[in-house]
Amino acid sequence: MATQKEILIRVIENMSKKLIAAENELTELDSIGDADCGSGVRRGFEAVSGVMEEFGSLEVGDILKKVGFTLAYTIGGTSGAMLGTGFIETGKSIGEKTDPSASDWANAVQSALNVIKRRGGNTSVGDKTLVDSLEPAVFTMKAILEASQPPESGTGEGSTDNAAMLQLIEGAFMAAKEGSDRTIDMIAKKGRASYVGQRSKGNRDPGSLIIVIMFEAALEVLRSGK
Amino acid sequence: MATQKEILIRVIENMSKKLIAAENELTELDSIGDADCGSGVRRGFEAVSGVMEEFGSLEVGDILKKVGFTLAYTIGGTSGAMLGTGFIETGKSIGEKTDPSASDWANAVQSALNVIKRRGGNTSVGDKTLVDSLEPAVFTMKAILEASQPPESGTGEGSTDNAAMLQLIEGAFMAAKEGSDRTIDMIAKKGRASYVGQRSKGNRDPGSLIIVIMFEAALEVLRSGK
Amino acid sequence: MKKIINKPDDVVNEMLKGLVLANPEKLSAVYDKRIIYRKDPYLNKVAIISGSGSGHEPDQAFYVGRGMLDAACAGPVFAAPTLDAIVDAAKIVDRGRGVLFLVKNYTGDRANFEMASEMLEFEGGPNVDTVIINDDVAVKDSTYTAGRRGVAGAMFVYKIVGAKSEEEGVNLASLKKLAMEVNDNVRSMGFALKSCTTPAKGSPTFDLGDDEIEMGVGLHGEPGRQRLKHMPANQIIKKITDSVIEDLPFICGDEVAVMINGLGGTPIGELYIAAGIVLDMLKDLKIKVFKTYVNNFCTSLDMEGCSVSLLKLNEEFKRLLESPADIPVRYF
Amino acid sequence: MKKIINKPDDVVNEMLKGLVLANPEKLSAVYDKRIIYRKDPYLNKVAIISGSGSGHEPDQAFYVGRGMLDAACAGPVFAAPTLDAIVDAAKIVDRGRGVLFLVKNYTGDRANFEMASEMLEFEGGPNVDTVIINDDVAVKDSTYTAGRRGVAGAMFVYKIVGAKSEEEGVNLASLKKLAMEVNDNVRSMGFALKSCTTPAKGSPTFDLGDDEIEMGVGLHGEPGRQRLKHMPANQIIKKITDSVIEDLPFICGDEVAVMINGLGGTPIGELYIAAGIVLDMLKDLKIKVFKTYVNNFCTSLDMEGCSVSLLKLNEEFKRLLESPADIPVRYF
Ligand SMILES: Nc1ncnc2c1ncn2[C@@H]1O[C@H](COP(=O)(O)OP(=O)(O)O)[C@@H](O)[C@H]1O
Ligand SMILES: Nc1ncnc2c1ncn2[C@@H]1O[C@H](COP(=O)(O)OP(=O)(O)O)[C@@H](O)[C@H]1O
Ligand SMILES: [Mg+2]
Ligand SMILES: [Mg+2]
Ligand SMILES: [Mg+2]
Ligand SMILES: [Mg+2]
Repeated sequence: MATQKEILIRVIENMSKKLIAAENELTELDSIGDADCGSGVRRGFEAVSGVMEEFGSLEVGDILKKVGFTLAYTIGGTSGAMLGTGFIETGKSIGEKTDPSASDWANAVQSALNVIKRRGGNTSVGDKTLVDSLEPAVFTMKAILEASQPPESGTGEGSTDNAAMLQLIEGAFMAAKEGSDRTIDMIAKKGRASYVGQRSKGNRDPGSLIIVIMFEAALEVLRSGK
Repeated sequence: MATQKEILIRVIENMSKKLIAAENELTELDSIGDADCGSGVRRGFEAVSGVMEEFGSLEVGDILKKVGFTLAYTIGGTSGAMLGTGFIETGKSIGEKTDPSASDWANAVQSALNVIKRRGGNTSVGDKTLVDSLEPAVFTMKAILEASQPPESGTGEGSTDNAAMLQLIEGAFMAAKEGSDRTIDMIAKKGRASYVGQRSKGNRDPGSLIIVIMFEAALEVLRSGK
Repeated sequence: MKKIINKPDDVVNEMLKGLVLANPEKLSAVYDKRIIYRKDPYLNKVAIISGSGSGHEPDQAFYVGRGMLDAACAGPVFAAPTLDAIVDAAKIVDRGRGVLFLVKNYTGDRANFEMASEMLEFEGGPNVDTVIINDDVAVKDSTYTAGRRGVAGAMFVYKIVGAKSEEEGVNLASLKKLAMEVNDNVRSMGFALKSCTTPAKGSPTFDLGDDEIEMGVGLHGEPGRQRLKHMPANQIIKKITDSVIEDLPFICGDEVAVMINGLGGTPIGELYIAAGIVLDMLKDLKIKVFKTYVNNFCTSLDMEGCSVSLLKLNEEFKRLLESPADIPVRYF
Repeated sequence: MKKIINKPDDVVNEMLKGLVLANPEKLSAVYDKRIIYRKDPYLNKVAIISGSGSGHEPDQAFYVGRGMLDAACAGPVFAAPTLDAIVDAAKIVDRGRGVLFLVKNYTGDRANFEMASEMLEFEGGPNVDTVIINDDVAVKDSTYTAGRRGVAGAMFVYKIVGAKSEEEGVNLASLKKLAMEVNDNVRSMGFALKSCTTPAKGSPTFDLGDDEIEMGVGLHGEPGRQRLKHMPANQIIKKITDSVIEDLPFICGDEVAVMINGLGGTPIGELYIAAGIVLDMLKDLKIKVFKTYVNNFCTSLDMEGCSVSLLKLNEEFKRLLESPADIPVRYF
């Protein structure tokens, strides 16, 4: 069975491929912003692809941080800061763990969410940003974990099997997708799109779509089941 | 019978009306230049119309100079200098004469032509400018005078009858018109149109058309016969 | 799209290279991070850095020089500069007295400068602080939005703070206070006749009809708040100037500096028509004009239109505005 | 057509009014004749006047000030100034030592300045002389044509001659000689990506396809000599710079000043891309660059594109280029 590190690398690979392919769609959605979201994300994940060979010598947490810094160093703009922050915080939270549990992953993504919200100037759900897909994903992951197992307070370690992770990411993906869909009817209150007020309605937030694609990329890898 | 001064005033009136009406045509023809010929000429002859009331107290020569300075003060550009120069020189040549002869008129227009050519940097026939219609007009006037009467050297004064003037201006108009037509196939060698070389071919020179319209305006007044 | 460029991805780097080649004694660059910094030796001053997406030239790389900025972080076109560039720039220009970041209020710029500040704190220095500039009255300030944008009024902040640091050697805290004071006293608003076209997209960011104008447009081709029919200059300029005046508000007896800022594609002759209108309005209101600045100061690529900024003055601002700055953007 | 204007006929007057209002201590105007002149007292110098159609701003009204022009005669948009304006301007600025007219070589400008000179001679003064500037290599010089046009290179003539007159108080004949010497050593060529639109006509003066450029275009929207397919900046700029270099010719060992002049609608960022290309070429040719000037110096309304000018320097030119000029067009 593949190690978590191997799976993570495949997820990052798939994510990069899908996000690079989504360039035009993201740019188009960002045209009520400043139409640079797609090219930034492409630039960022091309750079990630360029540093993948270094992952061999790193563990899970450091791989995530490496991805985060690479994005923060190459994208620029809001998405560079937010995606960079997200991966860096996720990596920090995973820390030295080589085989994090499902609940470690959920906690890690939650701490990423927290820092993203602070970084964005207290972004909330409803502001029409990537938080609208990321926060429901985090809540869903938490809910799934609570429902499926008694709180294992204090232990935290322990290997996590593929099935649990699959269920977790499936839920996150669905929740992110629904959250992203809800951005369509929102009036932007944060980011550039907020300057146009009413006119931001009717357009999906590009950042929220990035989150959807990320969970989708993870899901595809987990489903491929290796 | 109308005095020469009265006729001149009617000619200037008619000329102003016709040239103001030709604004768009002149601008269009100047679009291988800088497309300002029509508006300049309109501005100039509107200003001339505005000073017509002062003509009452002036004699022929001074009326012409007044028209020249008014054009030079309001048109700007090449046409302002050339038309201004033309009227000023014609006026200077007529001088104090209150009833100039046909040959006085021909000499006056010839001296205007000479200064215009110098002012333009030695403009010649064939350069695709107003000289292409003015010079043939002058030559024709000279030829008509030579053919119709023995050279009255030294006398110069003497009243000129309407018929002689009509014949003179008819000839000048025809010659100017033919000269202007010839500019269509010319490659400009002077003025802004010269910068485009070959591309200036196929377009009548706007300045040459101004001269044609001026003689035509005079002819109409003389023909109306009052 | 026709521009004087080679590949769209190389636009910013080639521009910065031209800037350094044209000012070889005064400027240096770290090209791969798009950092431009002063080459002349300076000591014992708090360093000043501004950064944002490129495409606003002369803001901000062309303002690096004695009496203004010590470094600029130029992002990709219209995208905030990256984290590492900000961190490295701070390390390059610090002379031991700390670094002040002057940041126009856009989420991306704020977030990247904030990350850089945290990273520098974590690494143990240099000591940095940030002032967010938000002079654009077109965006209603509110805790529920990203807040007002920073636009051309930022130039007054750079100039005044740059002069203060260069000439009077104050510390980081005082400089920050001064920057905030300038920001508190400056208001701006702009409008567009034509959208800009980014090299990457190659077509206009927003579409304006042949008879439409966009009031309150942002610096990146973000559409503004209101689309109106095109009007004579007198009416447009009065509208935006009224919004600026009412906001602070500027009142009878105030003394101000006026900036008429072209957005990139509008000829300077038209900017002076706008200046005449604004100056007439201020005269009527008995607002005294100390100095009028008319040029392209903070642009949006080839966007057509302009903005009007007013800065309420005190004696210190006046002295610092007038002190010389040696910057690469100049005439003779 | 969308511009920041009111009525097309009022464009020049409103622009000049804005200019004077924005610089009330330094400039005066005779509005009905479109004359802008220095207000500061100056004595014992030969006065310098330039004039041409409007639409080339900052050339020339925005260059009136200490160390450059003493007056400018602004014609209607793209039409040479009128006779009476030139005559009156000469009378206003003369301080008894005569007036030098600096005229870019266009038939209309020459003819009107010539008429004015004759009129002033007839009226008994002031004493005037004229230097015709013709730096545009796009037009082949020949006794059979109107000759080369005067374009952005004229700015070098204004600057050097203005400094000389202001600072060294030479007489009219020496100043004329200096102006001719600068003219003899400067060469320029430009290209357009997009035609300008005059306020009067309201549509582009010439039509360029979406993939076409016009090489050697004139300052008034006169089409150039050659229409080419649009190319990357590297190729276009190399072509025009080669034409400029070959013409004088500029050779290895020469020292030059470089001017990259925007035509009005092109953002300054793109001009620096062009600057980088030119400076690289000069380095390869071992032509030494003393100073590089990058901005909109002599425009054609909202035309997009730029020109490249090179001036071969001597010690006197260098000293005079570097001496300060206090002109209304500026940043801070
Ligand atoms: N305050 C914020 N908090 C979280 N995410 C934000 C915030 N503002 C914007 N975003 C996200 O950033 C995305 C746009 O990224 P990008 O195009 O890089 O931004 P910009 O060009 O405005 O700097 C938006 O779609 C949104 O999801
Ligand atoms: N050198 C010249 N000599 C005589 N007439 C000339 C000369 N150059 C141009 N013209 C005339 O001037 C006319 C254009 O006038 P105008 O549009 O005012 O000129 P511009 O805009 O070039 O100053 C041309 O049609 C031509 O007849
Ligand atoms: Mg964006
Ligand atoms: Mg013309
Ligand atoms: Mg952006
Ligand atoms: Mg003209």
